Amino acid sequence: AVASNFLPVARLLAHSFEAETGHRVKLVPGATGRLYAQIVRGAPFDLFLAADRVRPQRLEREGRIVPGSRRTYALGRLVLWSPDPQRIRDGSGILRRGDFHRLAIANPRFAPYGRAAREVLERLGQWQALAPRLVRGENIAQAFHFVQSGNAELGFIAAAQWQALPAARRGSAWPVPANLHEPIEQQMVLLSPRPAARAFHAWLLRPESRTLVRRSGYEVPADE
Amino acid sequence: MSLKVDLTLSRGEFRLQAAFAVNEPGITAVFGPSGCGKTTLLRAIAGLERAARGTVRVDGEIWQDGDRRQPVHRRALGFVFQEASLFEHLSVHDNLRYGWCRLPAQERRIELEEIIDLLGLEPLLQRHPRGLSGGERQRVAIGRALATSPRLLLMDEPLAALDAARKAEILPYLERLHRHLKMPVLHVTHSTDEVARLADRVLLMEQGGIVHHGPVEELLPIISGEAGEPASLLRGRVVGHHAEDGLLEIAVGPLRLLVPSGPLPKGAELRLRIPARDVSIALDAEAASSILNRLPARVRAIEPESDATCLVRLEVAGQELLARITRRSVRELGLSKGKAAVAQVMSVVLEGIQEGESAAKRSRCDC
Amino acid sequence: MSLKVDLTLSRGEFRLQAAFAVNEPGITAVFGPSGCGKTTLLRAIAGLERAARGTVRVDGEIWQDGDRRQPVHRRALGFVFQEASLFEHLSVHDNLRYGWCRLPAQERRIELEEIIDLLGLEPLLQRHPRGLSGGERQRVAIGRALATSPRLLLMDEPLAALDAARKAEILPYLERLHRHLKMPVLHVTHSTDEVARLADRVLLMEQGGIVHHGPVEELLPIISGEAGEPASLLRGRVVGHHAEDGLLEIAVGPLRLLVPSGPLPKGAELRLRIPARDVSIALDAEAASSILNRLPARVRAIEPESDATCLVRLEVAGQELLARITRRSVRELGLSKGKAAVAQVMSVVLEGIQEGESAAKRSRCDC
Amino acid sequence: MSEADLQALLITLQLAGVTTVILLLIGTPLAWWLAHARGRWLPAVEALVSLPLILPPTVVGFYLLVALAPQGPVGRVVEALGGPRLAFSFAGMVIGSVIYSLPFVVQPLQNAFRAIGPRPLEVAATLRAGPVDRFLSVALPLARHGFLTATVLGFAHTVGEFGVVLMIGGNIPGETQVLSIAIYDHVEALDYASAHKLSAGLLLLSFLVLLLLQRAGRSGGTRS
Amino acid sequence: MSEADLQALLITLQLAGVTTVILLLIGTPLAWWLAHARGRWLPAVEALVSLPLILPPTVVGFYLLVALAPQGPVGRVVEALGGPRLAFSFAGMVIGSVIYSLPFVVQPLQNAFRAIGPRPLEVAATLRAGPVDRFLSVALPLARHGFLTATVLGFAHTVGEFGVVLMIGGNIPGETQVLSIAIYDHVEALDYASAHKLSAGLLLLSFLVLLLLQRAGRSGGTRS
Ligand SMILES: Nc1ncnc2c1ncn2[C@@H]1O[C@H](COP(=O)(O)OP(=O)(O)OP(=O)(O)O)[C@@H](O)[C@H]1O
Ligand SMILES: Nc1ncnc2c1ncn2[C@@H]1O[C@H](COP(=O)(O)OP(=O)(O)OP(=O)(O)O)[C@@H](O)[C@H]1O
Ligand SMILES: [Mg+2]
Ligand SMILES: [Mg+2]
Repeated sequence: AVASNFLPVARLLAHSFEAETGHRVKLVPGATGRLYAQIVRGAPFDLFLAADRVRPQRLEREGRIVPGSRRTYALGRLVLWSPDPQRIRDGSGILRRGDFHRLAIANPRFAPYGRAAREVLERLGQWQALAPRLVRGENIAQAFHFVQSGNAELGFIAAAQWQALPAARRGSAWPVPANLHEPIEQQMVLLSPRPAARAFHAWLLRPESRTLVRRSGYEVPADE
Repeated sequence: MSLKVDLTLSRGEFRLQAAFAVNEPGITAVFGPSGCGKTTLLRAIAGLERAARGTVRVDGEIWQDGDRRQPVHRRALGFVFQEASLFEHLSVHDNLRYGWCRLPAQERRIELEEIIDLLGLEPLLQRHPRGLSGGERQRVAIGRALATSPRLLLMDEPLAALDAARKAEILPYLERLHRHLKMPVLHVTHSTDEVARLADRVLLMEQGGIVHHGPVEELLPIISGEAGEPASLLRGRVVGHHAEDGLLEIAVGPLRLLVPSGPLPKGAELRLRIPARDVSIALDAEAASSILNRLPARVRAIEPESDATCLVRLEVAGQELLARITRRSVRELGLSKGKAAVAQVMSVVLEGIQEGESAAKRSRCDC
Repeated sequence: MSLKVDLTLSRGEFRLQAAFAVNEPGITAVFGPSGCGKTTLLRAIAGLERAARGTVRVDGEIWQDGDRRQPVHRRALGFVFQEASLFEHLSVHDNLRYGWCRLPAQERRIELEEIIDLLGLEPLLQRHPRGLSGGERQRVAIGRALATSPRLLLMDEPLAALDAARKAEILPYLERLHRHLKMPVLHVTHSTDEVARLADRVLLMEQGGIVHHGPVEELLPIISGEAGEPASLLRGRVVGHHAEDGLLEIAVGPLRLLVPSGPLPKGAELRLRIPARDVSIALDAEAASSILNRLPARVRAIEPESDATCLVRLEVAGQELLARITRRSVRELGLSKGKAAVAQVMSVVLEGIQEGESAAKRSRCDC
Repeated sequence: MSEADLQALLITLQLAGVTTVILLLIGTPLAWWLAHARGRWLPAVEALVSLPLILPPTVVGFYLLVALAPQGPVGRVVEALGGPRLAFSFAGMVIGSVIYSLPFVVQPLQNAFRAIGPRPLEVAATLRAGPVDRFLSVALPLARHGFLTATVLGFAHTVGEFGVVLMIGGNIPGETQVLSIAIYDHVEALDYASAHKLSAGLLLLSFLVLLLLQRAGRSGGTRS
Repeated sequence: MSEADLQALLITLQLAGVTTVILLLIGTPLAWWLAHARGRWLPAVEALVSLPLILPPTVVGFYLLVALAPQGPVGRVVEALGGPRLAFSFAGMVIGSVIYSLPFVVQPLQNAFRAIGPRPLEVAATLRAGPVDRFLSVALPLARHGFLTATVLGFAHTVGEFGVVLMIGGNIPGETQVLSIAIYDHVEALDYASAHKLSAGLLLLSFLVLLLLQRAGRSGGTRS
């Protein structure tokens, strides 16, 4: 089970893993909250790549994981993005001016990127002012759709999404400094002790994998 | 061959209360004004009115008694509804076969082909009901009900939409059929002609109740009087047949009547229906005229009927014969109670032939 | 007051081809065997058959001509369908009011109350159609059509489900109504009695075509002959009224007939319908009997009709009168072509009263 | 019940109400036409009407979002005509719901119209009722049960629908956040207590609304 | 089309087929009963049947998951009786789809049965047809249009439904991943090209299936 936002990277990793080891990896993408609810009720997943830290922590507390398998595999980065190349010129300045109609974010209540976006706005002192103009996607992917389709002029999306865009369509963007929000720690946990699952767990933490993750637009934890 | 009914049912202001028994096969005409409950009675007998309470017995088999109730499909009846109610999703042929197929082969007493022939349904077989004319629909509905070889046939104005020629074809067949199959028939109709031609008994209804029930001889004068056409019925016996003239000789007491008809077995009992308007009165028995039947009679009573006419009750061979004549004639002929006269009978309808299958012979005859 | 129809329509094997014109008000009976296209003709005139091609004109107004077609709701017609087809979602009263409400007030020529009274609908007004009996439904349907004060009334067997008493109430009203409103009526029926009582003209159909169209005098013998009841029509004129006996004196050529009837204006032209079975033949004009009308006649022809009976064509005052008598009587009386005789007429139906509104007076009279 | 939930409830009822009315207004003539039209391509049109059902709501929502965007085919036309922005607005949600619930309204109506048969309309025509009059005074009342079903299905489906509405509406509290989204949010945020409460409330309310509808439809008298 | 997509297609058709058949089997007697029953609480039952519609599918799915899970009330009983695992299995998805699509099948059937009226059944009874026979030989063919609508709505809704199925099925490729989820995943993973392709394919296929259904329903002859 893998958080939807990480799916493209997970695919690449799974491919190389399969090529190397001959194991087969089935990726089940989904919203972290839903996957959690399913795991609690016995879903047959071996490994869970969550989009946050909260759900893995809970699973650990509830004793549903292979002890000691909770690890941070990526750190998410936020980008404030507009497809319009002219719009974002002075970083966070546009947020203060507020000369736009709609700002898309992921739902701050449960989506990690949404929570981070909210922290950014709060630190900039704009949360109150901009709240009525926010449109919230169920997850970061929907926030991306809102902006990409042109319905919202700009939005906070994942750096990984922005990097995946063809250069011509990257428009203007402001990579949000990491100090403006708590780190978006994406953690994973092992749910079954099957050797193949262990192997993939370990594979994800290899330096080569971490490089790939970083190139895809994520940070990785300093060291392990 | 017997039907015993004792049913009650309330519905709004209308209340049906009907008890009667029929012990011979034959056709019972159900007669009465619109809304008197004829359809309701038939439905209740069939078991289609769940609110009906009471008993229904057919041939000793209990169809309904208190809380015991045979479901409708276990009652061996045929029902021709007032509106044809064909199955719109089936062709005419499949409509006819619907009940027929559901009958165990050994219970099939009427051939489908026979029904199709008689009702002239051949050209319609492949058609769909929605393309049929009113009369065509009704013929199919009759055929469909007959095809189940019912033990009791309930027919709600089945001939209303048919033309006279069709009727004339179907009526004798119905008669033959019910005699052959020995099944009782309840036949709702508004036509006194149909009653006279077809019925053995009449059930006269009014406001949900049965006001009269009896042999057609007794009731026809009442119902035809209500319909403005009083008539009398005389009992007679076949004496012989005059083949050269096609005339049947019938004895009514000591008197002889000649009635156009094919031969009938000697001694057969007959009923002669004679409309009052077809009886005239003369004083002189010997006048030469085309009226063959001139019967010595005596005036029993003279009842004024309208501004211009009277109904004269005559005694003929101990039986009563009605004549409708003008008041002027009464005066000119000097008719009065007790006076002797000659009843000139212009037409006779032979009814209720007791023996012989040839019910088709029963017909109106102008003498 | 005129109706001109020239329509064709094909449907499967059935083909309607009907051209006729009616130039006076009055009732045209549409008569013919089941499936001959009567319903289809009425529907085509109303504009309900989209496939019908041709012209329909009413009072000079063009309802249909080639591609020009008035939609149905623009045609001022009343249609009584063969099945009552009430609106199941409306009460009886709302059914009656449906068309009435949609009529501009100044076009309402019949009061709703009048219709309700005449058809005896008062007790049904608050009821819902699904609780009505067959006859009740039909009465409502007639009332609903009349309530639109139509310029042309199309009635498809409207009286089939009614009992004789109701019919006797409704028929005279229909007659009065159409005379009063001067609207042509097409009336489909299977009953020759209804034709005789009601119709001014007959449209005789067969297999989609019109085989005869003419005044009822001409066609009644044909259709009643087909129905097994030949009759003749004589033209006459009112001469006077004998109040004491309730008899109307009518001149047919030089002859006089006495017919039970209320008074009618002197000189009024009448048609007298005389069923062949109600005519007997005598040789002696002077016999005393209750038969008032004894007319000198001459035998024109004698046609064998059945094994027992002949139809004798008599000449009476230059007109033809049919008598049905037995072959034996023919022989006994020695009747032959050219022989003089006396026609004894037992009943006369007065038809087609040309003046005076009192069509209700038209009735069968036994003399 | 929080204030946000209450607002969501109001918006839900408003959305379902407006949508149902519009559905009936559009669906009735469409169903009438389908019930009476003849021709070889009629089944094709009928199939077409059912198509919105086939795609998952979020995907329908996604395509609608693209279409309604200011640069999208529909959005461009609407804005050129001086119309309002459709995305993230109540109007947009109504459009989405209408499209997505259309088959539930059209199909029962079509059957109801067909079941009436031609006779009552012919009778009405001979009684001087023009086409519109006939439709209103005869077809509508006789198709009562069909309308009841159409209303119930249309209303209920709009209340429960959330994929399309989420995409087009953007989940703006007090503006486009409907109850179904609110419940979903509670579940995603692992706030099961609120989710249960809100679900129970929604069910109860809907039950009452449906009950009233059934009663109303019945009081007209049953055709049986 | 990838192999996974093809598998998803097969599972989708299988699920929709099985669900539709079960829906018709359950819905027909239920609709028959509703069409003929009398009583004050009848509207309540009718309203109850429509209720599953009211909650968003994911929420219905959530509750079903809770119920069907091995520890859940239903799941426990079923497993105690030696039944199969319901959560995250095809059987579970069928149960979810059936519950969620029930109103779309029951309502049209109910109307169709009601429109027949009592007369044809009375006639059949006088022609010796018992209750079951009457139902099969008269009610069913006369309710043809209702069955067509029920089948179309039931089938289409099951194909397009994805919230319930996602929740109960768990989106396991080759097992419980249906096409609607696959499309959703493509969209979420911003893989628009695949989503478009798959949507188009699904629409075309469904269009053909619906067209065939309509044709079949029509060939029985129109009642008009
Ligand atoms: N649901 C009902 N509520 C009240 N009265 C009803 C209901 N159903 C029928 N009736 C009444 O019951 C009476 C009997 O109806 P029924 O159909 O048996 O008459 P009928 O004798 O067959 O008449 P017709 O010759 O006109 O067919 C009628 O007066 C009718 O109005
Ligand atoms: N759709 C159709 N396809 C083929 N023939 C049809 C269709 N509709 C009607 N007909 C035929 O057209 C003919 C005329 O029907 P119509 O209803 O006009 O007869 P009718 O004279 O009114 O008969 P009835 O007295 O029985 O009511 C009938 O033979 C009927 O079978
Ligand atoms: Mg009746
Ligand atoms: Mg007809």
